[in-house]
Amino acid sequence: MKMVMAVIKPFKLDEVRDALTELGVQGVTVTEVRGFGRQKGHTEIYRGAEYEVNYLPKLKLELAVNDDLFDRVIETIANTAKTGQIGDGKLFAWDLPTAVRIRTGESGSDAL
Amino acid sequence: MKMVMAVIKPFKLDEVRDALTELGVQGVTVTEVRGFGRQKGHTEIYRGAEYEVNYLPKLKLELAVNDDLFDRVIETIANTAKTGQIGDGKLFAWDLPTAVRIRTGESGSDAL
Amino acid sequence: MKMVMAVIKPFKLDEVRDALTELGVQGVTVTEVRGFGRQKGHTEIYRGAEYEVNYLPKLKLELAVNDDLFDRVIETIANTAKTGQIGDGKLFAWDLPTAVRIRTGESGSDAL
Amino acid sequence: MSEVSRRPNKVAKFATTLAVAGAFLGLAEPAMAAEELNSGDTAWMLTSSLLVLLMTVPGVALFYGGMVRKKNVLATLMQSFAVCCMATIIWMVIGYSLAFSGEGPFVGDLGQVFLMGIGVDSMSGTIPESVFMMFQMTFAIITPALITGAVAERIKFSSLMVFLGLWLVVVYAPICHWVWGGGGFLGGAGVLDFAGGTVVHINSGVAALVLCLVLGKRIGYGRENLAPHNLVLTIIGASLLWVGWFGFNAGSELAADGNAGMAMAVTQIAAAAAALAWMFAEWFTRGKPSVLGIASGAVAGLVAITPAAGFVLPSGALALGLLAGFGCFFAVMWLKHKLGYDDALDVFGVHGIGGIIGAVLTGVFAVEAVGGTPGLLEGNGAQVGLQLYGIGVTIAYSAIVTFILIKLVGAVMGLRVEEDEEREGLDVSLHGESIS
Amino acid sequence: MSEVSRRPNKVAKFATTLAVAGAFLGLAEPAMAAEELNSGDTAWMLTSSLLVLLMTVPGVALFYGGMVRKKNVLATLMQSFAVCCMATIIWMVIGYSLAFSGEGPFVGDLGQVFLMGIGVDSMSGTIPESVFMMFQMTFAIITPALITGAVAERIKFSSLMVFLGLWLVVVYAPICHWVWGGGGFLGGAGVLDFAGGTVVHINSGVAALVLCLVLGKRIGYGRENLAPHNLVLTIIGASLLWVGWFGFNAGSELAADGNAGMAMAVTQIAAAAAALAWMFAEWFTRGKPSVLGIASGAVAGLVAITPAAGFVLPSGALALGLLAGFGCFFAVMWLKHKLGYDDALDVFGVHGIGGIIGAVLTGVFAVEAVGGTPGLLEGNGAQVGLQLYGIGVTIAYSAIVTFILIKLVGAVMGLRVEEDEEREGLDVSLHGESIS
Amino acid sequence: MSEVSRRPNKVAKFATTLAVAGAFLGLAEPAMAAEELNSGDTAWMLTSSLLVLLMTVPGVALFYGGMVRKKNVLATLMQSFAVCCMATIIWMVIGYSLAFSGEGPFVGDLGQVFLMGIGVDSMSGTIPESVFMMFQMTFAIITPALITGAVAERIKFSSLMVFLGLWLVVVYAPICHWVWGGGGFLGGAGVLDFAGGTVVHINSGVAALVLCLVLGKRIGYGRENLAPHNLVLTIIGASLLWVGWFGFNAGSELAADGNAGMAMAVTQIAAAAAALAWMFAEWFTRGKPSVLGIASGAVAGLVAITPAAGFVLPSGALALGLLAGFGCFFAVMWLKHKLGYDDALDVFGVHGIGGIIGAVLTGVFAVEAVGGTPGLLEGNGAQVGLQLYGIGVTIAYSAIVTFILIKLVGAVMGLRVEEDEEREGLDVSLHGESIS
Ligand SMILES: Nc1ncnc2c1ncn2[C@@H]1O[C@H](COP(=O)(O)OP(=O)(O)O)[C@@H](O)[C@H]1O
Ligand SMILES: Nc1ncnc2c1ncn2[C@@H]1O[C@H](COP(=O)(O)OP(=O)(O)O)[C@@H](O)[C@H]1O
Ligand SMILES: Nc1ncnc2c1ncn2[C@@H]1O[C@H](COP(=O)(O)OP(=O)(O)O)[C@@H](O)[C@H]1O
Repeated sequence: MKMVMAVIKPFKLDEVRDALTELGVQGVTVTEVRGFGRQKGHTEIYRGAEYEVNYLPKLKLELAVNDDLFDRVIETIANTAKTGQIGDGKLFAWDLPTAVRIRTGESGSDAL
Repeated sequence: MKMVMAVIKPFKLDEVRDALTELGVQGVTVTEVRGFGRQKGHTEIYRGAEYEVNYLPKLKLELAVNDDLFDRVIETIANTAKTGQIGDGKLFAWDLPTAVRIRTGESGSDAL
Repeated sequence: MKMVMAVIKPFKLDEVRDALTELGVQGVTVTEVRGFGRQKGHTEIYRGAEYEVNYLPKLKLELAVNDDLFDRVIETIANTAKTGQIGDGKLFAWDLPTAVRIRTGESGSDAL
Repeated sequence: MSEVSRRPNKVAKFATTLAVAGAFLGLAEPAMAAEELNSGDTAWMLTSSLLVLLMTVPGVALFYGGMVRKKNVLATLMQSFAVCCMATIIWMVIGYSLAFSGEGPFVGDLGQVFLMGIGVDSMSGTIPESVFMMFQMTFAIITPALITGAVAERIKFSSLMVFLGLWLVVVYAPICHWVWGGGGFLGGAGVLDFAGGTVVHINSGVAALVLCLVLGKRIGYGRENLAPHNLVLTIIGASLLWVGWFGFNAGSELAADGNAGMAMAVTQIAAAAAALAWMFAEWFTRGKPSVLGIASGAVAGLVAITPAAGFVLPSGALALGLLAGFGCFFAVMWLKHKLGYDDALDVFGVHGIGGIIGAVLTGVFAVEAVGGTPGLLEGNGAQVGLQLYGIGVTIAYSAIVTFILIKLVGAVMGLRVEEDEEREGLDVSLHGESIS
Repeated sequence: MSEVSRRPNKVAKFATTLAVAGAFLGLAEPAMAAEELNSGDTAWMLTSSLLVLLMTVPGVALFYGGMVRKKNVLATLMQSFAVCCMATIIWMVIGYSLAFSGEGPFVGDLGQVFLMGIGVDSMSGTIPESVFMMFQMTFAIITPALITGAVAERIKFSSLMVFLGLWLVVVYAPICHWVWGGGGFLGGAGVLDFAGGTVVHINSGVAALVLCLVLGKRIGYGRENLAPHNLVLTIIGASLLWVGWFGFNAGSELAADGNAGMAMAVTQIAAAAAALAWMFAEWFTRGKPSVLGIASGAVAGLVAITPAAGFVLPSGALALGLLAGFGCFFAVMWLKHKLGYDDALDVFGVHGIGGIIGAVLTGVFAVEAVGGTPGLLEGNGAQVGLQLYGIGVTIAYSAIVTFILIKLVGAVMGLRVEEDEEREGLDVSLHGESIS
Repeated sequence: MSEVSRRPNKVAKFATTLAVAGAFLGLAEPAMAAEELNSGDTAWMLTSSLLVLLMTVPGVALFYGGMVRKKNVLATLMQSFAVCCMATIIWMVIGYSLAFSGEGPFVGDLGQVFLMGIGVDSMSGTIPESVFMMFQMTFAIITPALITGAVAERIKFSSLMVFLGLWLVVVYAPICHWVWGGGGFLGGAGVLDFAGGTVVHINSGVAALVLCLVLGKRIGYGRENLAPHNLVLTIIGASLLWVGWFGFNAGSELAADGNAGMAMAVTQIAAAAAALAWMFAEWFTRGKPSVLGIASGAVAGLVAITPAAGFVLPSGALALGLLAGFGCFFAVMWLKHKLGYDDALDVFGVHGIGGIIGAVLTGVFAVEAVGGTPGLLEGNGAQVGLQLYGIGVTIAYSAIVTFILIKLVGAVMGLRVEEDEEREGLDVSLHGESIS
């Protein structure tokens, strides 16, 4: 199994999720994050001071996937989350030896 | 060392933490997340439109643990977070070669 | 590549980011988290009940870095985030075989 | 309809003023003095009516909404808002008539159902009857709204509405008649209640206690952290309660005169004194003065001065406020935990106990030169007895009838939401909405 | 300036009162009766003015602000706040004069630009003219502020301001004159509009519809979740609208008297009835009563009773409120989706439709004993025709001129923010701020 | 007690009115005219009192609370709320007496400590003295509450309370007496201050500046992002300040008459003008109009019109508002950074500078036909000199005594929280609470 972590633009969430569901991915965990990267933030004005707010709101998706699905998951996210503009985000993945479904105690790929 | 990531139902937090403390786990980092999975979300009504809010509020626990504690940690979380109902959440874990305590610079299992 | 995850005190964010930028790190993803650890929380008073609020607001930084930068990143974070007082936080890191930049499809260290 | 029993001294004074004015103008004394519209009094009563409305929406709604957990905030606001709507209609249909039409000792009659007979020229003293009706309506709105705090975070919306609707007719309207209605037996006996210490606060506080005892505790009570999610809302609510309360207390004079002015001043002083009392009590016993504490203290002071507002001087208000602040602090911080009920937002501790303290102390601090009736400190110990009589009757009736009603409603349609719904939060489970 | 056409019965009644009073005092009838300042009426009108101001800031601001997504909340508040400032200056400079100076049938004159000629002693009936001007100013503030809801989350701030400034002068001021100004042709024809059903609500509702049709839908409409981010704000806003509306409706009597009292009572009843109607309609058709629903219903009821407030009795208000609640529910839940426009915060559905329902039903439920004019139920079917005439003229003028103005502004400076700015949210992109 | 020095023209006019009325009624001129209660005036003053109270809780509380970081919001609300309670008691105990009892030039006497001697029949002009006392109390509440903004996010709650309590007695009460008290030397000299430009705003602004200079900057000032956490609260606060300010300014007429109406109108116009001035200034110099900017501008306009409200016409108010908006924008955006003090919420920049601008311009724009005193534009240049005299004396006294007091309090109990507490946020460290 692999743990996939994707940082995407917030408004792409629904699209990405739909695409993943079609692939057969059943679970995703999503976190609101602030992204710092090449994409510049905006300036906030505050009474005589300008603050460079140099982060941007992003969503982080974490999903554990089976090895057989892995390539297609990466591809799918990469395609659907893409707008072609700076700040589209990143995909990271690493090996995941252990997974457990708490409700049933199942482990390994049965747990996903 | 292992990095353990658990997604649980929010109201189970206190119980899980107490159980982990008893085991000797000293640190946990908790994030509010939205979970998409088998458990269905609810419907929100908004003036003539019904939105399927298909995520559920969950908590994500991240904890780095020593290898000797690892099995018991997995077991403990799996047991205390369990209600037996859909949506109880998941446990994931992977190898963690590096850990540092910022305050002291200690590294490895001393850092936990 | 390595995935680095750091839990730090919130007010250290700007300093840490500046230091990382100097090193050449171009991207970081930040999440607001609650930390449970050795540092004690505070007590909230609520009409006849005192609640021990035993978590503390922390920030979690996640950054994928190239192997050549890795040691310096760890060192830099450890140094800048340090106040020497309890609760300074932790650094964790593990191997990261896969990284993709969604905008361009570049992968590996080009994606960072 | 008559509020004569309520403030005899006022009418008397008014007559005197008129007589003097009449003499001054070289005219005969007018016969139907009370029937002439006074635009100043009317202006103040129009204002007072909306001040009391402001106390409920958004006052109570926010005061309570800030104290619950985030997942229940909309449901809590909804309760106040819906009660406001429902009580308006019930009061119009039958409540006003039961409370203020007719001269029976225990309850009014059906002579003014649907507000029949009230036209643009109907008068009530120096103000239009429509205004008097509206002013009283706002009292009938806030009283059930206050009760909702005790059962927050777990009661079914439908059951709550049905219960409160019945309660308004069967409990509130009669007690209102006893104290302020023509021929009402408590008012007639000389029990002093200027603006609703018994009718509104003891009544709602006792009903709240009965309700939360019947309903049981919230899931996680004593184990999970049930602390307020956003006291900013609570402070806004408490502030609007404070500001609106002048409609309550100074408005109950039904005129813009020196008694109204004094009622406003003593209300302000008692509220401030009680807030400081609670703040210092908490500071000394717990180490920190909390925002929730000072806000609760202010409300406790406002509750306690309510029955007394037209009868005491500033110095009496200061003492009364301090005592109410300490008393309610004690009730909420200690008594509740001893007795072990889960009155979620402390309706009984603040309104019940505060109302009782205020009603008793009205009998102590009343000053003849202000409201026409002397109190214990002016040698009239009997007034304290009268006050206790009023308190006792109100508690007994409110407790018993509330208990019967809630059991009835529970038997027919159940009272609590499902455990899952409670865990998920009432916002989503009952109303399909949530705040982000 | 004259509001005689507006409420002839009131002036008549006042004259009678004076005559009686005069006789009573053994005096000759005063010649310039209307010019004597009544401090009670003035007190109420001072209060009413600020109540209506409160409706806009923070009332409408919060009501709307809570309904948008989090990234647009400050921009939404900003719109109401800036409109409040701009309309104040425009009204002072030229609006008041166009609406209330002179006696032309279609528009006033420039006799009072910059409020020239209004001094501390100028009177308007029994109140100072400065107060009448101020009261009317608050109407001129809220009307454009209401419109902003339709175009929320996508319009350029600069274009919106320019458009609304022009609209106030070219659309609002004339319509205001038609109905309430001296010699205005709608008021003169006998169209009843007590407090602004046509002038304020139909007018702003229709303009809102035209605007959102021209502007187009929000990005993601129908696909992304555009649900309200924080209905707590919406409930605060709705509550302040409710409370402030008494300034609107009871204030439009321009006096603290029995008609004002009755206007207040019927306003309360209609609001509550409509709120309950919407709540139950939603409960039955969707399974859950929502907080947004009950709040929307209350506003719908307030809108609908606005033209009728000085003409109906409580029972009429109850019926009117129920009908308005159901009618607006239907418009928002069904009609909007059928027609497929994106009226972001349902300005047309609530103010437009609610205003039309109210204006028609005013002709139905009007009672001669209240406002001097009988309605359909008292046998005067012609009044309904008159009402339809007023509605039709208002809709036509408002729709056409709004369309021309918005096209003009769009041609000169564009209307919508860039797609990226809309995605990022207007708070940051237009105002450089955000809430955490 | 006497407010004669304050508004001589009003009393004169009132006497004339009475004379005319008397003549009209064929009566002799009444001897004790000022002592007859006017219910309309009383209604308005009851309303005004609670409007000014509303300005502090929740007005100032929210205005400030929204501007601090999330971890300090409750502490900021707590400051306003606790000041409200404390000032109430201090005013009752001694403040009112020092300000309004007796006829000394510099300070009142102890003749009315604990409000002794004020009964339900005591009069102050045409309103009950209880109402006048209450109205003035709300001024004594808001003035110290305003100061808290300068020291937000770092001062110890206990030290702040002790300081402000002393300040109220030693600084506020005397200055209040100078300007409005019987025999007060500034009022006697002819310095114009209708509603508190010097007494409230310059006074609090200067004290705020001294305080934040003594206290030092917040940790992270100039390095960390200290931007407002939730401007929604700030907009609610600004709106309530705006609405409540009519109690301040139109209430200071102490009657519901043409002067009150004009005061209300000019207040509205000046606030709007200043808000627009700030907005455009920011738009042009920074590229975006901010929500905080327009709200700050509105408050600046309200501050500046305060001393002038009873003396100018709408056109004067427009000019005054525009100048105040630009002036305060300049002070906050540029002057503060040049001088380098950390006035957290710009109390000096808005209230100090705005108050000074307003006080000077009162001397410029005053119109004899409005308030009885001509200004520079009507040829009375001396009035500007008088105004500068009043400003100078107020600044000097306020600055010096504030400095002594704060040093004293600092020496005895310290002023700032621990560095750790400041980092953690005052909500948790001082009050044991937090918002989620
Ligand atoms: N090395 C990294 N480690 C972790 N997160 C990163 C890294 N680089 C970028 N990110 C995340 O991805 C987001 C997008 O990156 P950015 O450099 O702005 O644009 P792009 O994805 O087009 O290269 C950032 O806001 C940040 O959250
Ligand atoms: N493959 C996955 N990767 C990451 N998180 C997952 C995955 N599957 C489920 N989750 C998380 O676990 C939560 C519970 O999963 P769900 O399928 O609803 O029920 P159950 O745990 O009973 O199988 C989800 O809400 C989601 O946050
Ligand atoms: N084993 C762990 N796994 C994950 N996070 C941890 C772990 N231990 C500590 N943390 C995080 O690091 C923060 C600081 O740890 P703490 O024990 O309080 O102080 P210190 O870093 O000085 O040892 C905690 O609040 C928690 O968020």
